[in-house]
Amino acid sequence: MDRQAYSQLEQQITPKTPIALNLVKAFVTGGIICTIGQGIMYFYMYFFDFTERTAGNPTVATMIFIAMLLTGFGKYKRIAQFGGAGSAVPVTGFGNAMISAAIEHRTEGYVLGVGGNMFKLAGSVIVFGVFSAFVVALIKTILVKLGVVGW
Amino acid sequence: MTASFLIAFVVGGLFCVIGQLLFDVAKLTPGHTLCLLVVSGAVLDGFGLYEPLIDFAGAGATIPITSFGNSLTHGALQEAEKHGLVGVITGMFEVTSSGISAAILFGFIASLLFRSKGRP
Amino acid sequence: MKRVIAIAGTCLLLAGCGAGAGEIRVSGGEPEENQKVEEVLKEKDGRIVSAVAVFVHEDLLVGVQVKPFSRFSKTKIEEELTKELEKAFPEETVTLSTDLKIFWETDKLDELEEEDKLHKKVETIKSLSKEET
Amino acid sequence: MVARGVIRFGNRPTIRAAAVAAGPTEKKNSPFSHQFDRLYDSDLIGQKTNEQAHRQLIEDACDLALNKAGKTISDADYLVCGDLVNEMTPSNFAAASTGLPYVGLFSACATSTSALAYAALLTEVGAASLVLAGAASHHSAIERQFRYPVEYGFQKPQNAQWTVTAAGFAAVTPHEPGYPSICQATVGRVVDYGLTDPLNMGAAMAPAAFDTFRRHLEAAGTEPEDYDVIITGDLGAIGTQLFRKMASEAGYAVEGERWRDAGKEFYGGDPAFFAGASGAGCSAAVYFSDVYSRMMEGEYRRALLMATGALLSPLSFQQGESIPCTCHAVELVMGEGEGR
Repeated sequence: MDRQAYSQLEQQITPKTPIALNLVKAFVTGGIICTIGQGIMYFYMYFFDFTERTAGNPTVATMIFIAMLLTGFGKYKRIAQFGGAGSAVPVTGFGNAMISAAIEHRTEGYVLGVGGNMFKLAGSVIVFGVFSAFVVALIKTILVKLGVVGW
Repeated sequence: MTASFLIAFVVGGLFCVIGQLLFDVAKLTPGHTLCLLVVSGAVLDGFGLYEPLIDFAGAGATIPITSFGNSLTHGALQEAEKHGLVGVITGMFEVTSSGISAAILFGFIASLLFRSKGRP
Repeated sequence: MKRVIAIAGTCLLLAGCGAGAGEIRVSGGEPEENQKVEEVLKEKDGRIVSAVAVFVHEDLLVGVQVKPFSRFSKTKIEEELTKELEKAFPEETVTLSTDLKIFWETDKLDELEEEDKLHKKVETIKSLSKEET
Repeated sequence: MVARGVIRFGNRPTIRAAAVAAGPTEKKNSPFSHQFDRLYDSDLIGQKTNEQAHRQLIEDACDLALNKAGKTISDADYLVCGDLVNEMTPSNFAAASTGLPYVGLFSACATSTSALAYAALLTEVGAASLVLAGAASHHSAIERQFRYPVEYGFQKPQNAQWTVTAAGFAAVTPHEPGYPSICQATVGRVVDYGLTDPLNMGAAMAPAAFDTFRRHLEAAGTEPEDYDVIITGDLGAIGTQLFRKMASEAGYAVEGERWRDAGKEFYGGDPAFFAGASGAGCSAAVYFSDVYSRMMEGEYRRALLMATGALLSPLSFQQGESIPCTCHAVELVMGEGEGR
């Protein structure tokens, strides 16, 4: 059997990704995580002096704290296996990427292991976030200076 | 009030659906997908679209990773508004995201407390 | 997971009790002043679900709740309403916000009797409404 | 010379004893667990790191195999084994603590048979009276090296495979009647059909398995029906289907219970483990427990062990390279009358 015939056969036999089902699962999982976030946001607004605008920060921190517990007790990977992007896209997924790497590399010591590898997975998100923010802000500022758009 | 929860659910869910499409249809790795979403969050804020979305959806827009790109751009733009082009650069260094600090802090704490478990 | 749901549920309950139900309520001013505020707010009736306005000395504090789909243009609505109220009450300092927190706090102002506590609360609300992310 | 890459052992080296040590997940989920010689309740096996646990697994399996053969470490002449961790350090450390002359073999998940073939060769030429040969893998140690941190959440597809925590070792001696002996081995070629998905290893490895299978049978002049069992290493549910399809299209009769796959059977088809098990310890654990005991009981008179290995590294697949694969075959016979 040559390569081409084999690759056709392989595509036939390898189970298809259940895309529709995965989308529904991602929607529900992500939706639930964001709803919990909304609840935490209201909690901070109701009991502390946070407005809708400022409650986002403590909410995100709390969500990551919850992600830490779930990751540490081995539950987050189960949620991820079910939810796919539903657990990866919310900030808890970002937390999970950093926390799991930190836990994993503890055996190499705190400086080289935890410190050095914490950003192994999540680092690229920070790099591209900061760089794209810089480019976008630069372009917009130049356009404003040229009078093409307003702030 | 109930409406806010419902909107957060739907909007947050839709962000994840986009992510899942990038996983399954575009066959991107989680790393590539998240980077793409962060970049699009930054770009959306450049067009001034992300803040209204946060006003609308609350946690549905602040919890997805896109809001990270948004808050970075937003910080840079605020500085730029005050100080012009130099502000873009100084703004970049001034912006902090609670998400990053929280993840670093809790990541370190987790490394003190937990071990990984090789179970399904 | 259960803990999270419990917290979320509690918040839902508490929050559900806190908000005034769907009406425009103005207090603390002369009857005709109150009437005027109500009129201004009612002009935007299509978008406003409920509102609380309180006159405290030189301050007019207004908390507004807009319809879900009008939240996209929250900032615009805030600007428009503030402008109109400032026109109607040139001698008052108008603090208007569509933020839920401000709405709750303004709602609670009515119950406060003591003068210095009231003053403190007003200052808190004013500073909160100015805070950015 | 029989054929390129095919070794025929006229002296028939024997597997005098074989032993398997396995971790807690295997204890709980593997239908073979009652045949394993030692099971641990913790992934760490009382060690500080997963890598130390990995090394402990190797040492314990070696000890068990020697015990079962009624020998001690001083009777052994060589240690031939390998694993998947960086530069095979667990094997290296285990070799250091045994103090035996040691050859580290990297054939990825095909190490169980390549070690067996190498041990048979040393025995055949009279260089050894006892060789410890085997392979091991430790889920947490390998998962983090080849994929993501163990606790990182990402959706694995149905064609993914689960790396086992297990070590299987055999004590290979010159011919002794009453034990399974090695009559032929085929050293695998590296076959690369250009597949790139590291989460679909079974599909990548199937062509290598078929290549070795055909070469082995052609050199031996046998048909599949001549074997009581033809057991591949860790092709998993998808790879097994592909391998059988390839074999049947080439005209081999693919039917009956004689066609087995260690990876597919390892967790009893539990969907929590996706397409089945993988890892160097997977084939070693099944060969040196289930297959070995069935041969000792006389159920299998002639067995073809074909462990498959995907020879990739995290670096190579991130650079977009395809997955080169291999498969080494070892043929075992029980009793004198069988074979040639």
